[in-house]
Amino acid sequence: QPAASPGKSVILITPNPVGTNSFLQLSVKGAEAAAKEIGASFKLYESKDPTSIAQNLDAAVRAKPTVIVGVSFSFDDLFATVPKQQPQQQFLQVDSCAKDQAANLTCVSFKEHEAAYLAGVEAGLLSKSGKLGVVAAIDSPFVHRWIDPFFAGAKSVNPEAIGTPLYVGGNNPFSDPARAKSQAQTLTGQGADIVAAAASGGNQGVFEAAAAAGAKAFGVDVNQCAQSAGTVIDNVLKHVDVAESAALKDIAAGKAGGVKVYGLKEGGVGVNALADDLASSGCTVAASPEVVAKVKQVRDDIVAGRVTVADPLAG
Amino acid sequence: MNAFLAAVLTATAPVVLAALGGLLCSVSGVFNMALEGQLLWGAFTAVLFSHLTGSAWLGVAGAVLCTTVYALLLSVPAVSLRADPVVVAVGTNLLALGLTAFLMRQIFGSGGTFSSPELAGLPTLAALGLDVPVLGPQSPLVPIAFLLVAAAAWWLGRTRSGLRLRGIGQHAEAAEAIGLRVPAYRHAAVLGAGALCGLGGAQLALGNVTLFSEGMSAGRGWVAVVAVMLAGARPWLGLGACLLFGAAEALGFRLQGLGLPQQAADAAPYVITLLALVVVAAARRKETTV
Amino acid sequence: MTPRTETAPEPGAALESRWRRVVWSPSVVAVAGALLLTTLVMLAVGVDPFLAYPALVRGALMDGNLEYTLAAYVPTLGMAVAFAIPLRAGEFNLGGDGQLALGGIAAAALALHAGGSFVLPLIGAALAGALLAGVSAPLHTRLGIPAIVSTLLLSAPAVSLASYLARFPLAERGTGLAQTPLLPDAAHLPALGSSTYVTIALPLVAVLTVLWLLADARTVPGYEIRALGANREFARYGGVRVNRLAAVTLAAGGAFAGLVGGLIVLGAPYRFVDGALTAPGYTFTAIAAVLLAAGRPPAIPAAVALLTILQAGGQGMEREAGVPSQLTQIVQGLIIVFVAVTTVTRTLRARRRA
Amino acid sequence: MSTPAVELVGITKRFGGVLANDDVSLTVERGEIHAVVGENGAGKSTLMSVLYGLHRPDAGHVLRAGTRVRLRSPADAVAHGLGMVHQRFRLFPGLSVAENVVIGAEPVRRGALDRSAARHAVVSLAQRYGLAVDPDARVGDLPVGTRQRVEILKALYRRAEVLILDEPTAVLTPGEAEGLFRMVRELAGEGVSVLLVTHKLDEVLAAGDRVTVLRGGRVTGRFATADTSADELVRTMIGRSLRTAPPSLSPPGATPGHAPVGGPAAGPYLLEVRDLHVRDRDGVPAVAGVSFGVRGGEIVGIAGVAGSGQRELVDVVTGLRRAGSGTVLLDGEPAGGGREPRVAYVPGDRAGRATAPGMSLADNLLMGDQRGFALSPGAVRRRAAELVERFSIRAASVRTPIAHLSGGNAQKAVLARELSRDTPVLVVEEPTQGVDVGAQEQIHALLSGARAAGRAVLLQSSELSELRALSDRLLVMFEGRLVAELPVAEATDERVGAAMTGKDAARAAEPSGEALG
Ligand SMILES: Nc1ncnc2c1ncn2[C@@H]1O[C@H](COP(=O)(O)OP(=O)(O)OP(=O)(O)O)[C@@H](O)[C@H]1O
Ligand SMILES: Nc1ncnc2c1ncn2[C@@H]1O[C@H](COP(=O)(O)OP(=O)(O)OP(=O)(O)O)[C@@H](O)[C@H]1O
Ligand SMILES: [Mg+2]
Ligand SMILES: [Mg+2]
Repeated sequence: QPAASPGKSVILITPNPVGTNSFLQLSVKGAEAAAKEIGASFKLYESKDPTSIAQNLDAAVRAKPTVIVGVSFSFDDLFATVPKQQPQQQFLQVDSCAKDQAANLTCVSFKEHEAAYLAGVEAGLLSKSGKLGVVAAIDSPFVHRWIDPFFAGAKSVNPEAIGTPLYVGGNNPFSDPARAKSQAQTLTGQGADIVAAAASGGNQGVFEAAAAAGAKAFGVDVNQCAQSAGTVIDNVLKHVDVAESAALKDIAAGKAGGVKVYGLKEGGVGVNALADDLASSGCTVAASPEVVAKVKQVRDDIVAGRVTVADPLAG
Repeated sequence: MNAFLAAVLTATAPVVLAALGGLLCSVSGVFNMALEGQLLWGAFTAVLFSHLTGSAWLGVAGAVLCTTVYALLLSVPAVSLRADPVVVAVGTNLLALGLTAFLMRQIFGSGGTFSSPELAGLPTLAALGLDVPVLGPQSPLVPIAFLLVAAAAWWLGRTRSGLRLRGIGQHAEAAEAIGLRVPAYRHAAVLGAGALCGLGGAQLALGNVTLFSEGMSAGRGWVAVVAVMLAGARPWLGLGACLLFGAAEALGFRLQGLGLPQQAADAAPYVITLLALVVVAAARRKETTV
Repeated sequence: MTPRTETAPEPGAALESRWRRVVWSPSVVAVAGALLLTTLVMLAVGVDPFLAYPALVRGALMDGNLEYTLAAYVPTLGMAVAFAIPLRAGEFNLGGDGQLALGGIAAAALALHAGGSFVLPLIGAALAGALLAGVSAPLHTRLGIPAIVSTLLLSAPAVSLASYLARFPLAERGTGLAQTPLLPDAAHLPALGSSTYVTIALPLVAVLTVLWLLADARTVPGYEIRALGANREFARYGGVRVNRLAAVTLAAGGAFAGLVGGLIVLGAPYRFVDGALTAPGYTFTAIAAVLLAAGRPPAIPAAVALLTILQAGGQGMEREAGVPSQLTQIVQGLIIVFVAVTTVTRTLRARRRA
Repeated sequence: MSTPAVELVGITKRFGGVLANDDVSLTVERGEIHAVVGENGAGKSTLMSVLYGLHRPDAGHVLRAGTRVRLRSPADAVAHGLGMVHQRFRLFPGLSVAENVVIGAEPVRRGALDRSAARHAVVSLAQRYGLAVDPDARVGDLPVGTRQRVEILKALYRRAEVLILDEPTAVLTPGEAEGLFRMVRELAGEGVSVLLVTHKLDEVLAAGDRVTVLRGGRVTGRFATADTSADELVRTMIGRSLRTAPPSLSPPGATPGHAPVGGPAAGPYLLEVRDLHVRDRDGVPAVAGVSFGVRGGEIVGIAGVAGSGQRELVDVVTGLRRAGSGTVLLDGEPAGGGREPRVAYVPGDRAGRATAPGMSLADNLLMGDQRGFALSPGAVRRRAAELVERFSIRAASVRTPIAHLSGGNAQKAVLARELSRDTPVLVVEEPTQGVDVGAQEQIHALLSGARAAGRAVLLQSSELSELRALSDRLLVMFEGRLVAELPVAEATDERVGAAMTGKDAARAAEPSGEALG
């Protein structure tokens, strides 16, 4: 892309309103940051259903920005066709990649299941009851990337461990902290001493329930340890912002196309236990150096291919 | 069992408060579908005032006050200007959704969820020295919600203004003909419902949890509307409907743990409520035909 | 409410009074008032109205957006009729979401497993919606459970059922979303012209709506339905088979909603995506539109158009003028309240004149 | 002369194009029973509503005990000692009798309703004026006659000094009406002024002190009842005399001088009921083994105390209710299920069954005659306009909601609809309820015309005089059974009254239908 174009711009299209969705919040953050760095303006188009996604994409194509970013699987259908019809336009898909990838479509995707597995390892080591729970927003295939590997990780270190997932569901699954809390209470009431949260706006409810029951919790996407001091063991991190921002800068620099997969190896996903700032992160796992050591070892095994984490989506 | 009951009571309290408000409106002859938005507005203002003052109880007071004022948006158009209350409610629900999210960004500087260690939540009864089983872990607003149902039942049945309100709902023209000021009573009912929704929102955001999250009323106002439809003018029946619904929901969570799909758990409260209605109606019918 | 005398206006005053009537006509007042209100909100939060208004108009009607506005208009109009048909008979159908979702998943299932054109899936969708809404009729007549309650209570389980089917038996493998696979090409609704989103759904719903309007105003069943809604005992007395007719209207409303679900699923992106049918809130927008039309069915298409344009334009404002989506919701909410109030003064005035 | 209790001065009231009251003035003295009469739509109810603060007049004002008062709402009227019993009752169906009576002026004890005081007040008032009611009954479950007692108790409880009664006897049985007038006279003796709107001139002459006549919204006469006669009142009301009394006159177009013959030889049974049993909604037998027939060219009257099974019988004959057992034959063939198209039917319950108050007059006039599929709104309106013309119904337009018609004109519309249908059998309940004398005459003529045209007419009325004037035979029902069948010549008050109450003639004549006190 010739740098001569007068106004650079980035348009990010989300499949749902951003609202309480921390993943979408991160993707906004990443795009905004990258736009700033490359001197581009930034616009956010929030969609609410497949038709409005298409409408937003149409409008974005008409606006001829430097890059159009589409977040999630919801763009699989559209990005299979639109980039081919608009060869002059650069597209970036985050978190998935359309079939038959066009040359002007760049993809970044994540192996969040690897990070979830590491969190599971921590949980398996730290749980006394061997009963683990997850409170997730809805039962969608994608969400299983946080649930199944989490339990698998726990079982890898504690074969007796039992995992129970509960789904918030209801009228507003992504923002119902009261319901998420109630479900976390159900889990702690049944003896779970560690509950992982994957309920977006409901996460804080999960932490509150865990704190009240003297149990521990895991956060998701970003460091949520400070939100409930002493309760959150660690977080399943997914550095959407970093990966997205890198990809945007690459495209702006003319390096477009291809799929960038971010796993543990690439540092695109992880847990706070692996981070340098663990001590100041507020995460309770910092108090268990042996757990941190084990997590590091498992991470190395995964990176080296000695351990493979099953991807629930591949099944 | 205690834990189950406690869970049902906690989950039900905000719905009960909203339903009680809706019931007063329905008794007075105004169909109030604005409960969802008012509950959300109550939750937001409760967190706002608790955050500003550092006192949960001032948060509750702020929510009651602000939501009563918010209810003017329904009462003035629907009662004084005779607009269709359902359309107005659709508008105010949308407004509440947008306004809370917007103000949240303006005031707290963040979107999505606002929580903070400094945010004062309501104390539990146990913390206040009242460690009764089941009620212990609840905020004081939970028993208050259930006491308010009793108070409303007494008030409607046994007081002058309660009788008048019932009369107005049954036949407004007849009420006018004996000199009752129908609009005044209806305003009072709608604003009272606003106050109750404020209380319900406060319980939701400072009692059930201690945070505000966009759209966190999450359909509780609609459940309250269903309860009002089922209860007619009988507060106890409304309470029963809310509890049945809450119990079915809590049961659904537990069954999910045993492998029941999320969708079935979601549907359970509605299906069970409908089945209960059918059974009661069929029994009543059999009784009369025998 | 003091009724005023309507005397014949003097010839000289006639022109002036007509001019005044146009200026003060409720629709003009409603639009002007709503604009004023919206502008105030914009100025209060620092959005430039000169940027926002053109964006609103473009977002709804120009720059290729018309296609999407129509794509939202069709289901909203369909859902409005789905609510309005039983309403004419005095029955409230609040279960639109359930009927919509069930119709959508039925269409998807038929398209995937029965093959053939879009005709069978559409019929199946309408039947599914009709069946679900029809259940409320015996619940009312035999058990005395009002339709307003039973339709609402049946809606959530139906949405859950559709969601379950899309998540498990009919799910597409290897994707993160709960959705069915792409439906076969033969089942796709033919597009009108070059647009993907304007399909034969538009003329289909338009024709069905006109047929309903004609049936309502100029047929015996239409008359009987109105009589039933006005006074059930009166209709029974006049030989109307009230229970059956009430059931027919509920089922017809449900069929409309189911059909809309089918039309959405058989249009782009040609699959049932969990939550996609209910997320735009067609059902409640439609209810608001019907109630705004205040018992005059011919006004329904216009009321639906008003609300749809407002929503589509709102999205345009978000995109172009950078107005946050929460602000759009605020403006829409205020306008709906405002329009509700101004419509009533119109009906009151009309009543006074009568 | 003392200051009048109430003076209406120059009242004018318009509804759109209709001038309902035109410069009406009226004075009521203390302790006076003042009757107001006039044709349907003459503006009587409107005038009373103005006095009670329900309508604000466009011109004119009201003096109460000599001072000018502003009556902006019923609250003001109540505060000035006015009470009103409306033509269309204004009661709360879901509340008890006691609650209905005291609401708005409730006795209170320690912050709560004093329910026993309320009940006591109702019982003592009821005893004092002989208005037996059960204070705990739900008003919605009560028969109309009792509901009206509740309305009157309401006004008495508020110590109304001026009592407005708008057509109080239209829905009462003769016995109930008698009790009402006893009470009204007693009240007048205590100094209460009573404004009585009625179409029954015998009531006016018997109970009233003075009478004001309205016609087309204007006062056309003021009389002391002692100095006037029914004929003079009628002339002032409708501008002509009635032809004869009893008013069983020839219908327009029928052979003049046709006498009610009927008789068994008149023709075959067009309506036949055999051993009919019906249970009411609570499973209690309402009709028990009723058999009778009505021939073409015959009017058969049904008499009976309200609640003796007439309603259920009519419901079965018209097909609105299923029989428990027994058969209904129409023209020799069994009636089909559902509403029977061969039976035209004028129901007694005008707002509940006979009309849809919110629908237009044209739509109301169509019901029962809708056939086929297509329906042209223009044709519907033309047909309605024709009926309006033919039956001289007063309405602003056929598009007007029927609720805006005066009570009597709505009744005429129902009759117009049913009489114009071409059916072998005609069932009529309370045909002249709330109808002015001129229209009564016209309606009686129309019913006679139906007989002359060879139709079988089943007539239910609580006016014995009406039954006698029109019927060829009289059936008397008591507790769901037919207890007497009398040729009209033998149907004396005593014989019918005795049969209606299930007693022999010697012990007859007690007012019936009392509930517990
Ligand atoms: N007086 C009454 N009060 C209440 N319900 C009644 C009464 N009379 C009849 N019903 C009931 O009302 C129902 C409707 O009767 P009707 O035959 O008029 O309706 P319909 O629509 O023709 O029904 P269908 O199509 O099943 O024949 C019947 O089930 C009947 O038992
Ligand atoms: N609310 C209203 N709106 C329009 N017109 C009305 C209204 N009320 C009464 N009218 C008209 O005013 C006129 C007088 O009606 P009113 O009810 O006073 O008559 P009335 O003398 O009581 O008749 P009836 O003996 O039949 O009861 C009628 O033409 C009636 O149609
Ligand atoms: Mg009258
Ligand atoms: Mg039938």
